[in-house]
Amino acid sequence: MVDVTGLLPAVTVVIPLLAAVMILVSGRHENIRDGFTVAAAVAMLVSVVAMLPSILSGERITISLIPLLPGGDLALRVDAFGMVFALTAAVLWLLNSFYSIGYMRSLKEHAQTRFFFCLAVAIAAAIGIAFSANLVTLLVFYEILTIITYPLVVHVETPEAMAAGRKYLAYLLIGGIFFLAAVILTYILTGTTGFVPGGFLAGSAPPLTLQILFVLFMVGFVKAAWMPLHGWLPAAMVAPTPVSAFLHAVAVVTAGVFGIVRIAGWVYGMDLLASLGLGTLLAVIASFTIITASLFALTEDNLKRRLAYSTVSQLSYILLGVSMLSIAGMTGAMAHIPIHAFLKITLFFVAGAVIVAAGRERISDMKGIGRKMPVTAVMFSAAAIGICGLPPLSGLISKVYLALGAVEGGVPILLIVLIASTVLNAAYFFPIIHTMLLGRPDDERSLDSVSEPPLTMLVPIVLTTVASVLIFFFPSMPFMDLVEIAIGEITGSVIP
Amino acid sequence: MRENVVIRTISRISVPFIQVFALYVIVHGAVGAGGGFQGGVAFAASFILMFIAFGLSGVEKRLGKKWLMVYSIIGIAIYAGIGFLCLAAGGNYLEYGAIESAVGVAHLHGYLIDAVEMGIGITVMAVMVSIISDVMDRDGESP
Amino acid sequence: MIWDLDFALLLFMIICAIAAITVRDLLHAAVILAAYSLIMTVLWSEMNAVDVAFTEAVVGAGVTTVLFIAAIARTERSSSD
Amino acid sequence: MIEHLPVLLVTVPIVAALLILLLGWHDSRFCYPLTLATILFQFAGGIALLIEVMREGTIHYYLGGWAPPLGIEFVIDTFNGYILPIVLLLALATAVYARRSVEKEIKPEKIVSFYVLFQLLVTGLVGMTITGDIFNLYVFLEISSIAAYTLIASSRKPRAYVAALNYLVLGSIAGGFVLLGIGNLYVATGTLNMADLARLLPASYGLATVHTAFLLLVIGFSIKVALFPLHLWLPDAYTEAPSAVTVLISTVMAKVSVYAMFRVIFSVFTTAYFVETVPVTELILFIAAVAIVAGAVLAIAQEDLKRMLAYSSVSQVGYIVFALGVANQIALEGGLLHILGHAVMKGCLFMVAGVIIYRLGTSSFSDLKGVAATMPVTCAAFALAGASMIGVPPTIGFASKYYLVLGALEAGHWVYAAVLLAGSLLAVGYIWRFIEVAYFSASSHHEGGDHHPAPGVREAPLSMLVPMVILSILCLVLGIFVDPLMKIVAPAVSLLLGGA
Amino acid sequence: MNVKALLAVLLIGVILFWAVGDMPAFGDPQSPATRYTGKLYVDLALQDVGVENIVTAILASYRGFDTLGETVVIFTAGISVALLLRRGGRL
Amino acid sequence: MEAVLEAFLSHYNYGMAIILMMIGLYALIAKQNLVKKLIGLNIFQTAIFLFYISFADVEGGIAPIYLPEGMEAIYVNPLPHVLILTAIVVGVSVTAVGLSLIVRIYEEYGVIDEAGLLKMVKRR
Repeated sequence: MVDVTGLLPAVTVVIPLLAAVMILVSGRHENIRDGFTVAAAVAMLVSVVAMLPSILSGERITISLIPLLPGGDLALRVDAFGMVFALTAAVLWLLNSFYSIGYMRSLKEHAQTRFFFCLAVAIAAAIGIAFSANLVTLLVFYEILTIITYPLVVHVETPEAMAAGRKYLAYLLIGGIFFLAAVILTYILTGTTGFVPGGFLAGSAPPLTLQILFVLFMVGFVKAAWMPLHGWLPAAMVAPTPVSAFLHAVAVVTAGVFGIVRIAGWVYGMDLLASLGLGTLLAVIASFTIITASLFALTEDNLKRRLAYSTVSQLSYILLGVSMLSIAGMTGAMAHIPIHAFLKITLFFVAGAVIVAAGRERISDMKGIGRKMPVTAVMFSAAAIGICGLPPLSGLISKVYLALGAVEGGVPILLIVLIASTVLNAAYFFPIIHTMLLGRPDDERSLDSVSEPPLTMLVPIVLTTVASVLIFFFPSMPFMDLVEIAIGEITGSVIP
Repeated sequence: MRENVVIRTISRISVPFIQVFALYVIVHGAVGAGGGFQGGVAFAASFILMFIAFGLSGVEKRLGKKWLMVYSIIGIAIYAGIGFLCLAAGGNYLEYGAIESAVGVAHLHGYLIDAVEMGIGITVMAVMVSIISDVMDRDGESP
Repeated sequence: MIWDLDFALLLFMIICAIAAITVRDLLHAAVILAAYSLIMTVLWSEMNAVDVAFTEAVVGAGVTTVLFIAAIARTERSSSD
Repeated sequence: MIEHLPVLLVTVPIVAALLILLLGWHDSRFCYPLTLATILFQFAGGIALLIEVMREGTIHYYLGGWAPPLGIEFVIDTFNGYILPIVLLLALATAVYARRSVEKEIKPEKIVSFYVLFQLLVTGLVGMTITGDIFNLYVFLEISSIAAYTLIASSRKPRAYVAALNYLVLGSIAGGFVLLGIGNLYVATGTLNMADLARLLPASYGLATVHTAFLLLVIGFSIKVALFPLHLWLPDAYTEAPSAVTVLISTVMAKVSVYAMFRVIFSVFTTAYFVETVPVTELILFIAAVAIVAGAVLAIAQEDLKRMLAYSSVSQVGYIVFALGVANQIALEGGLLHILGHAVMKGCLFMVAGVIIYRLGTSSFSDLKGVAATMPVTCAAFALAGASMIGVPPTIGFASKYYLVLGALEAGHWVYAAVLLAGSLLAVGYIWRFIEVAYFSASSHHEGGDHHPAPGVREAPLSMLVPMVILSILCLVLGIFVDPLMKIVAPAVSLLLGGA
Repeated sequence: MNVKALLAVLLIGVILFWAVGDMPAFGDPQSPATRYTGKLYVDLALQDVGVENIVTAILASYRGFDTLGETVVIFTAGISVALLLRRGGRL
Repeated sequence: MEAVLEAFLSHYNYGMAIILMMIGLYALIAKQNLVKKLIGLNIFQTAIFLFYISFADVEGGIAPIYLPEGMEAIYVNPLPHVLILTAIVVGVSVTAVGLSLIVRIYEEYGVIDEAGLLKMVKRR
């Protein structure tokens, strides 16, 4: 593992921030403003990809910006695991940008400048989270992400949205407070907060303290939406669909699970987690969440809310992977981050497309909509199949690893959870597919005005689906390679 | 105020005496009880007497509120100015010794203190008269 | 220092103070306050603080009383407590 | 002339105040530039003094050339060297901001005296900061208090008179207590010079006189800083005062009072006294915690922006006093940082409130729906400063809270650290009231495109906008570049804890 | 309200009485204040300042800055009252 | 008995000053009438001044004004006198400002007691 100093990580974070400023300045001219969004997305993607080769060759790019607080400078370090998240976010943001522009313009939404400004800042924060070199930096970007997504959640400004926004803030800020407490406690215990592969907490405090600290961290990463602290996520569904896509795939929940994996691998280390018995705790939380959230999803008629519960359930796969405390489990967990993101964003894109093209949100209203929007509906079906873990989509990969991990980690009971959840996934997705493709509308004419969404929306949908397929066929390019390097890092076995 | 000849006459006679006494008090500060503040207030008392005897508006016309403000400014300016003189003479602020050695006159100290007391007296006199006339004044200068 | 004189004066001052805050007529209160100040003046000059006594005589019994009376004249004389 | 800078910082403004009165009498247009120039001079001087102190160490200036304990001395060490630029920066920002707000809120014929008193208030506060003599501190305290009473009453509202009188009554009690405390100290030691007091006091730490002096001084200054149960004057005074005055007293005056409290507690009594001889830290912590929570809860309950911010001040003062209760290096660093941070952000927030009153004539939440559409810059400034108030990284508010919690945990005060964190959540409660109303209020909802401004309401005038925006950006910049700042704060705290 | 105020005042009174217990006796020439600065002023004032009234010497010279402050206080009060009460005019 | 008298004699005027302070403070806090409050403030302040002057006194001392040369004497401590001179000025300044405020309040509301004021403020 070689540390290289480089400016690129900082540049990557700064690009969207600059774009945000430009968006504000050029707010009056729609095209220029949206041009900045796209330009920044492209530039950021290029910048991230530019770092890819050196990461893949086993280097880590670091840059220490300024000394900030005791316990951590504002420092960025790009390692393989951070790259997984950053690459996912960068790719999906580019697609999401096109999609958002199409969506917002089609619906003639108000306050678009604010919307795109917040999105740009939020993606900067997400990249910052991915590249954080220590807990303080992670905390800084994490809190920025919380605050800046609030205007997105309440974008429609209805009383319902305001209530959802309050709920969102309450959950995430309380979580942030716990996170802050955890960071300070870590600093007091060890005098540092910099991430170390394999963890640095071992032996710094009595087990009970470390267990409490872990709980603090868990509550801190409430963005991971584990049950019973998931309430904000379905509530936040009142937001415009690109925001939901952003929340569920690009940045927010991903940031939560990313943080937990970071803590597990780089602060605690798997051995310490095992000796503290925290794996069990995680496993219980994760299993409970997976099953319960799937059951909740079954009962939802609103498509977006059903997807939201699906997210809650899927995120806990990652926690489940971590809880196995085995190499395969960890691999599955890490791999599931991009895989789930690509699949879930497709689903949300479709949900949004249905809203734009047909103005429908309830599943029961979508009967036969696939006839008028064939591409969209097919893509939806594909992604749903992927989530269930069926080939030829990427969902299978992580599931296989997770199953392996369960066996390897000696907790076969988790296999049952996996299987049960797969069944439940199918149970709540197939009815939707069925309704869309095969259902007969109650009133034939009501579908007359429905057609495929504009190209700016349709193309991202297709692209994300294709990406999921590609990941299945070429898993090592580049996600699995990155994950492998990351696993090598935290387990100490160097796999170049 | 009622027009009362006796009060008017007595005040007309006594006001100058009060004022002389007030000046004495100010200057006397260096050697005995008294000083700028007490003298200033005593001086103001003479005007209060005039307020009572002649009514506010009459006295104010003669005095002019503007001049009261100017006096109060002059008073502080004397004090602060002496402080700055000390700076100019190379000493610290209000270090009278510096002026003494700069000018070369011994025993200037006492005079400077008198001047300072005078400054205090002027300010206190002006401000007191101004405050009391403001508080007594029911209708204000020009509504 | 004559302690019994001091003591008597202090006692009288306390009476004045209580009177000043209990009298219903504010004008009376102001005048009692002036008396209080005058006794204070005597006390201080007896304690060898001539400058302060002088000042208190001029300010406490003089200016303050005039201010109070002027203000009471512009507002109202009676007090509810 | 640099060696005379300390005294010039106080005397030049006094002369300037006279000049403002004299020239203003001639033509009231002179007042504003003169005030601005004077405060600018003071600000430059404050910075120069800070640099000098950081380079050369503590500066002593003997007034009249008399060495203490006979004479009065000015002492500038790292602590007040750090406070002084803060005070003057905020004073400067307020002075720039004041012009338009004063034109609207003060009767034209009162403008001259307004600026004179404004200048005197700033001067008194600078004097309080700079002096090394405890009685001199009292004199300057009274100068600034009297000026503040009148300035609060100088808005045209009848309620302002009542607020000012309430403040006068409580302020006089505070002044009386401080005077009594000074008297007790003098009885015990026979000196008024702070350094001398610190030298002589340990011999009489057993005396009830000293304990009483401590108690009286702390209570007196607590009234002045509006520590929780003694805050009753604050909400009315802050709400009813003219906008510029609110900004000034809520930032500069509150901070100087806190400074005076710290100065007396640490430099006169030393840590040894209040940590070991009379262990009151637990009590202080408790009061601070109550202040944090109660202030924030009361703030949430308000229906008026300015009033809400006033109660928020009560809460935020708790944070600073909290540092006092913890009394270790890190917590005090956080406390001093919060003095700066709170001054900057509260200044900005009150400026926003002032601007809104300037344009809309009200600051009641029910009248502010969708104000962000018409005053985007103003509301953005509020959002940024509000984020700092909540403690969102990387703002200055976050940094100070981080240090405070770190200090509290290091001292083992787990529960109080939790209260501190909960306090910042409550801050969300009140900051968000305005954010929701201004940005996401239903009445501002228009289909398609951006909002349409209500007729007659425009963005604030430039002279009000610029200081406001600068302060809000400072919230962020100071938070990011907190490390260089610590190079000034850390020696100041060492000085305080060193006891000399 | 009255009872509360009375209690508060009594509390302060008790504290002050407590303090008095440790104070030097009334008129004690050996009290720290008299022994230290009091004596210094009495000894030095005439030769330092050259005025007979020690109070004036301290007032105008040793602690002259306090007196400047005092003058500013009264000036502030004057302006304040003018601002509050005067109608018309230029103040 | 002797000791009690001794203790009483040596501290009684501090005690009296404190009683005066308490009276003033009580009026300042509890009195409804605003003018009464200010009267209380005055009593409170003068009591503090008395306190200062008390501890300045020296047994057998004379006023701090130098006797003609050659004559020895004990002078009382002059410093508290100076401080109190300043404090008296502060006191009268605060009183003046307070009274002006009361006058203004009376002009606006027509009442000068707190209860009435509270009612008026609420009504507007």
